[in-house]
Amino acid sequence: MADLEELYREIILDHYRSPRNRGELPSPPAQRTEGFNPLCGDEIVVTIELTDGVLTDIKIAGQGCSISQSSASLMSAAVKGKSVEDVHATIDTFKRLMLVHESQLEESDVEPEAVDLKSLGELAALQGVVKFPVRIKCATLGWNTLAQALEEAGA
Amino acid sequence: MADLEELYREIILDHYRSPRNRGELPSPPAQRTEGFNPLCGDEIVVTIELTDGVLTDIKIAGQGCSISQSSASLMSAAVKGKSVEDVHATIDTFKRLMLVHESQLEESDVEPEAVDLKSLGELAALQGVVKFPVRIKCATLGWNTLAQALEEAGA
Amino acid sequence: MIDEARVRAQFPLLKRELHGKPIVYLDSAASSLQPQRVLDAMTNYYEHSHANVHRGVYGTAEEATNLYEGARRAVGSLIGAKHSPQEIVFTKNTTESINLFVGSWGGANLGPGDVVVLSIMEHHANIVPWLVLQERLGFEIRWIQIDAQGELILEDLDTVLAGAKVLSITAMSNVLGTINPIAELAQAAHRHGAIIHVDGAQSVPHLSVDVVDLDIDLMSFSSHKMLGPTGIGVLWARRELLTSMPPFLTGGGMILDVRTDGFIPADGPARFEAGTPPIAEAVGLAEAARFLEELGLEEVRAHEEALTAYALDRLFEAFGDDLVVHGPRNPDRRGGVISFTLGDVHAHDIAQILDSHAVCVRPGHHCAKPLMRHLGVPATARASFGIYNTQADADALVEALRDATKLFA
Amino acid sequence: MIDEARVRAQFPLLKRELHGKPIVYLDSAASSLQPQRVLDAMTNYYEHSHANVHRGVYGTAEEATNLYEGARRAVGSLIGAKHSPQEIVFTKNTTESINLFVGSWGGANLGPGDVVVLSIMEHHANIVPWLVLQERLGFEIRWIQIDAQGELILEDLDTVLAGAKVLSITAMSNVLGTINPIAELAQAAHRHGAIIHVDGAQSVPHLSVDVVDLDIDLMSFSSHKMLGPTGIGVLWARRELLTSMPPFLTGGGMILDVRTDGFIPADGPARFEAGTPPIAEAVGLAEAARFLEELGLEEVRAHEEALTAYALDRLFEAFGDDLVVHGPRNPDRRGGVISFTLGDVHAHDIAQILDSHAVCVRPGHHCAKPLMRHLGVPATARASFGIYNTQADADALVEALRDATKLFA
Ligand SMILES: Cc1ncc(COP(=O)(O)O)c(C=O)c1O
Ligand SMILES: Cc1ncc(COP(=O)(O)O)c(C=O)c1O
Repeated sequence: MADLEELYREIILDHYRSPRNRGELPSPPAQRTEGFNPLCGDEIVVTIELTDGVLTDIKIAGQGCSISQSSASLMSAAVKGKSVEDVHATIDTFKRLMLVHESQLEESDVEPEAVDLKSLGELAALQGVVKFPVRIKCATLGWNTLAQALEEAGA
Repeated sequence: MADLEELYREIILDHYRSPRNRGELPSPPAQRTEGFNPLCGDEIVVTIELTDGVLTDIKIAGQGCSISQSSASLMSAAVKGKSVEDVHATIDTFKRLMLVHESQLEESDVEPEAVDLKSLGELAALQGVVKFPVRIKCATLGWNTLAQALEEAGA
Repeated sequence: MIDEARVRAQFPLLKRELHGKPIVYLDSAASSLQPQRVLDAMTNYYEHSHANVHRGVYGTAEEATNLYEGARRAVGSLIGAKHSPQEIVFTKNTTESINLFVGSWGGANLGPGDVVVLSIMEHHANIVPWLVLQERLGFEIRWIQIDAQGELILEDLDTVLAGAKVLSITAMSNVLGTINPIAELAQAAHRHGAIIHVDGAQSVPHLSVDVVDLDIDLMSFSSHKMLGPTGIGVLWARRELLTSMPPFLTGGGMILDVRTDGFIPADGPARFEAGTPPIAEAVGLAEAARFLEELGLEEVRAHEEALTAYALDRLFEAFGDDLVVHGPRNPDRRGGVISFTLGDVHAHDIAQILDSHAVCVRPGHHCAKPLMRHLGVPATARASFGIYNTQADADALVEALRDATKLFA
Repeated sequence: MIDEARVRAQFPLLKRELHGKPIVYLDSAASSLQPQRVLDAMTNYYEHSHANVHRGVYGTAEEATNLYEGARRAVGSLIGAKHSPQEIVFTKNTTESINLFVGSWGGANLGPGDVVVLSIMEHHANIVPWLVLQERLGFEIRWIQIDAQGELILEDLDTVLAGAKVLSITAMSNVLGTINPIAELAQAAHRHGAIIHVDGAQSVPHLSVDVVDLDIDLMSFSSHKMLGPTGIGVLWARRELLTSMPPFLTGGGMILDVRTDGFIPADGPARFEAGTPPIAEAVGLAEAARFLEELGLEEVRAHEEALTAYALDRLFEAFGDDLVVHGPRNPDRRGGVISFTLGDVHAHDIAQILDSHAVCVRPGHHCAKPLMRHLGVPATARASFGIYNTQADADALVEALRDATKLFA
């Protein structure tokens, strides 16, 4: 099935097999936040280190399916070293990418708008997920947890 | 409709319009028992006087449809002055008359058996009720209340 | 304008006969009939898309989930909800919706010294749960009374609401037909810092209801009274309020995590939907909501109001002072629920005789015993209209009632 | 012997395709499919006999009432109940049944110092309600553990049950498939003066269950897992026990009288059925119960046991040590519920890939998180059989799994 290959692109399987930034930072000082997907039991633990408005380090722990784990791994690579502002922007862009289908399932005040795929780099590999609405929650789990971590850290 | 005429026989309408033994006996000494039909809101109050194993007096109060009121009125006429034993027998016979259909609606350990209609006298007029299962609860309300009154009086 | 023939043709049950006569269904206040498309939607669901919702990854599970979650939108749209996916909770019926609200919100917010305000015209569903909780928590219940026309007495509303935490009241009486001024009541409740829960069981199927315009906080209603299937009801609650309410029934589907020593509840409507929900029923209810929206509740109301006016005129014409109709005489103050007593004929006998004419009305206390006590009647006969009823049905009612008065003359 | 072709022909959903392939439905533990006659019974009810039950005098109301009350007999007959009309309570689902039992009986009978016994393999529905009540009343919960085969450890049962007031336990695990020795457990519970409540959600559709033979006190189960519609569940309880239980949800239909200051509850199942019940659903469930009785649960079990044995053999043959199946290896100790993990492939991914082959399995924690923690796995994939499954379905499962292992090799 073509769709299935769209979902399980090589890069996703690669991040699943060899997750980047795996582990937990000592907390404190790091901000540690847990995320759940009650639908499938996936758990993500995000620990982040913020220095002078920059996300200087991030680690990902937890367990789950290839989509949730690779998405979190891709995310960690994408945001590490970025300014908090840029991290927020990346989160927004990614969530817009996922929104197309999520908006079918859940009310949302944000209008889905075209996403600049190029700006996403490797993250664009996750766009196959939107054809599988049930998996969107897997793909966004790490991202929502990161957003929550930033909020809890007051950033 | 033939069935409807079976239900509303002249004798039933007569007992409804002119109920016998209407009212309440002073209680105590009389045994006073209330019965409800939650389905239609009918209420029957039976007061009985027992002397030496004989039901020396009975009065019926309450409100309800023609079937519940006339059945109670017919009952009062049928049992007044009878020995407690005979009253129980009459109750049993009447309930057997009603059983034919009630057994379709509710589990019952008693097998419906042929009822000697002659022995019932005027009460036999109520047999049209069995064609209207919903109304059986109306017809038996007074009887169940009397049975309960006897039980509460220890008779 | 409602096209009567077109509407009636869609309700299969209207084709049946009772005792050899075409049925005259006048019991929609108890339960409405269902149009074919509602039945078809459910059958189609079972034949093509049935699966348990949530957690499923395969095609039919996704379809079932989308249909189930989508039903929140269809139902929310009908009542003007702003955030249906977060505000529409599916229950078993109005009664469970009210139990949920009373048990969850009431259990967490009420105690000695608090005041709950109800009206004397409430259905048992909006009385007994409060009595049970009162027994446990010991708050005060105040009752808004009614006047001789069966309308709420609102002169002393500010006294009644003083210190109240909640006003829980029906939008339309299932006995009197009275339409209560919900927007005004909501304003008054809020002025006193109380929230307002509306029993919409009788209003949602017959009036145009907009929860935002009315500015209410919660509303309960039943599918089976609004052309939908049995087995499903709705609790709508403002998003913020729902978020603050603790779980009620518990089990699978309403948790984030469970350990042997505790659990974390889920957010949103899921928190209140323990176990496998009524999925096919949600599909059917959504179709019923769409059907009603297409007809237009304004049209529905206009049709039913005109029919009620006609029926009241014909009834009084025929029976004069022998007839007592409880509730407002003025058709624009009431819905199509006509509770009456006729001379000495008991409601139960009326219903029985009407049945022999295939006219279906309901006798009894209509689950409103405090109101019946207030009215001083043990039972009434109740004829109630739905969108599929016509003047011919009202005529049939009058004719059948003539027979009843003859028999009991 | 089950005639596979004949049985399958009766389930319309089996005719559909997913992604261009005929559906292979292996998720009956989550929800079963419905035979045509169950759907027809409901449609027929809506088209001919729909009315609210009780209190109605007219023809269709009487028909609806008889169908609804009659459904108690059909369901009771399937499980060997002695007094169905007084013992079968209709709820929304198993979860509500258990909430009802825990809230009503537990609320009235448990307090500090009391002991409730559960097993570690329980579904959340038989855990969370106890945790909620424990929070309020402060009793002790003890957990029967399981061994490496996924079977209950019963050596120290007498110690676990010492001083217990109730044992509440599943008859068949929805994750492990394990069939628990209910008769033996009932005997032990009674020896210690405890009552026993059985979660029959997984056993009633697949095993011959006789509540009198088993000598249990209560049992909860769901229609949608036993070929019936969604929106209805059952609580069976011994007549004397049910009579002693206080009301749970309250409102219309469950009262004898209501005043503004109190109410008198009704007797029997009605006491626990507040509001308009799931009427059409009871009609459908009754038809499903009759269908199962006609097939014969012994035959159903034989078919499913043979199929489970075949599937396990084929699976291990194909995947050897890469495959971990949780629960007993011996097919006669388990039902047709096969929860597994396969190499490194996450359950969610397995289910996704299987879906592309039209093979429907469910990934996740299956609402049994305490058990998942005990097993040390976050999620499993679960294939589960119903009466309509065949060896060809098991073969399709194996083939699709091969594809998954290839992708993730
Ligand atoms: C063992 C067991 N108990 C309880 C339940 C809950 O059933 P329902 O969701 O129908 O309430 C299930 C089904 O998921 C189950 O498998
Ligand atoms: C005003 C009102 N409230 C509540 C209910 C209860 O609805 P249900 O029986 O569907 O729970 C009814 C219906 O009888 C009603 O008319």
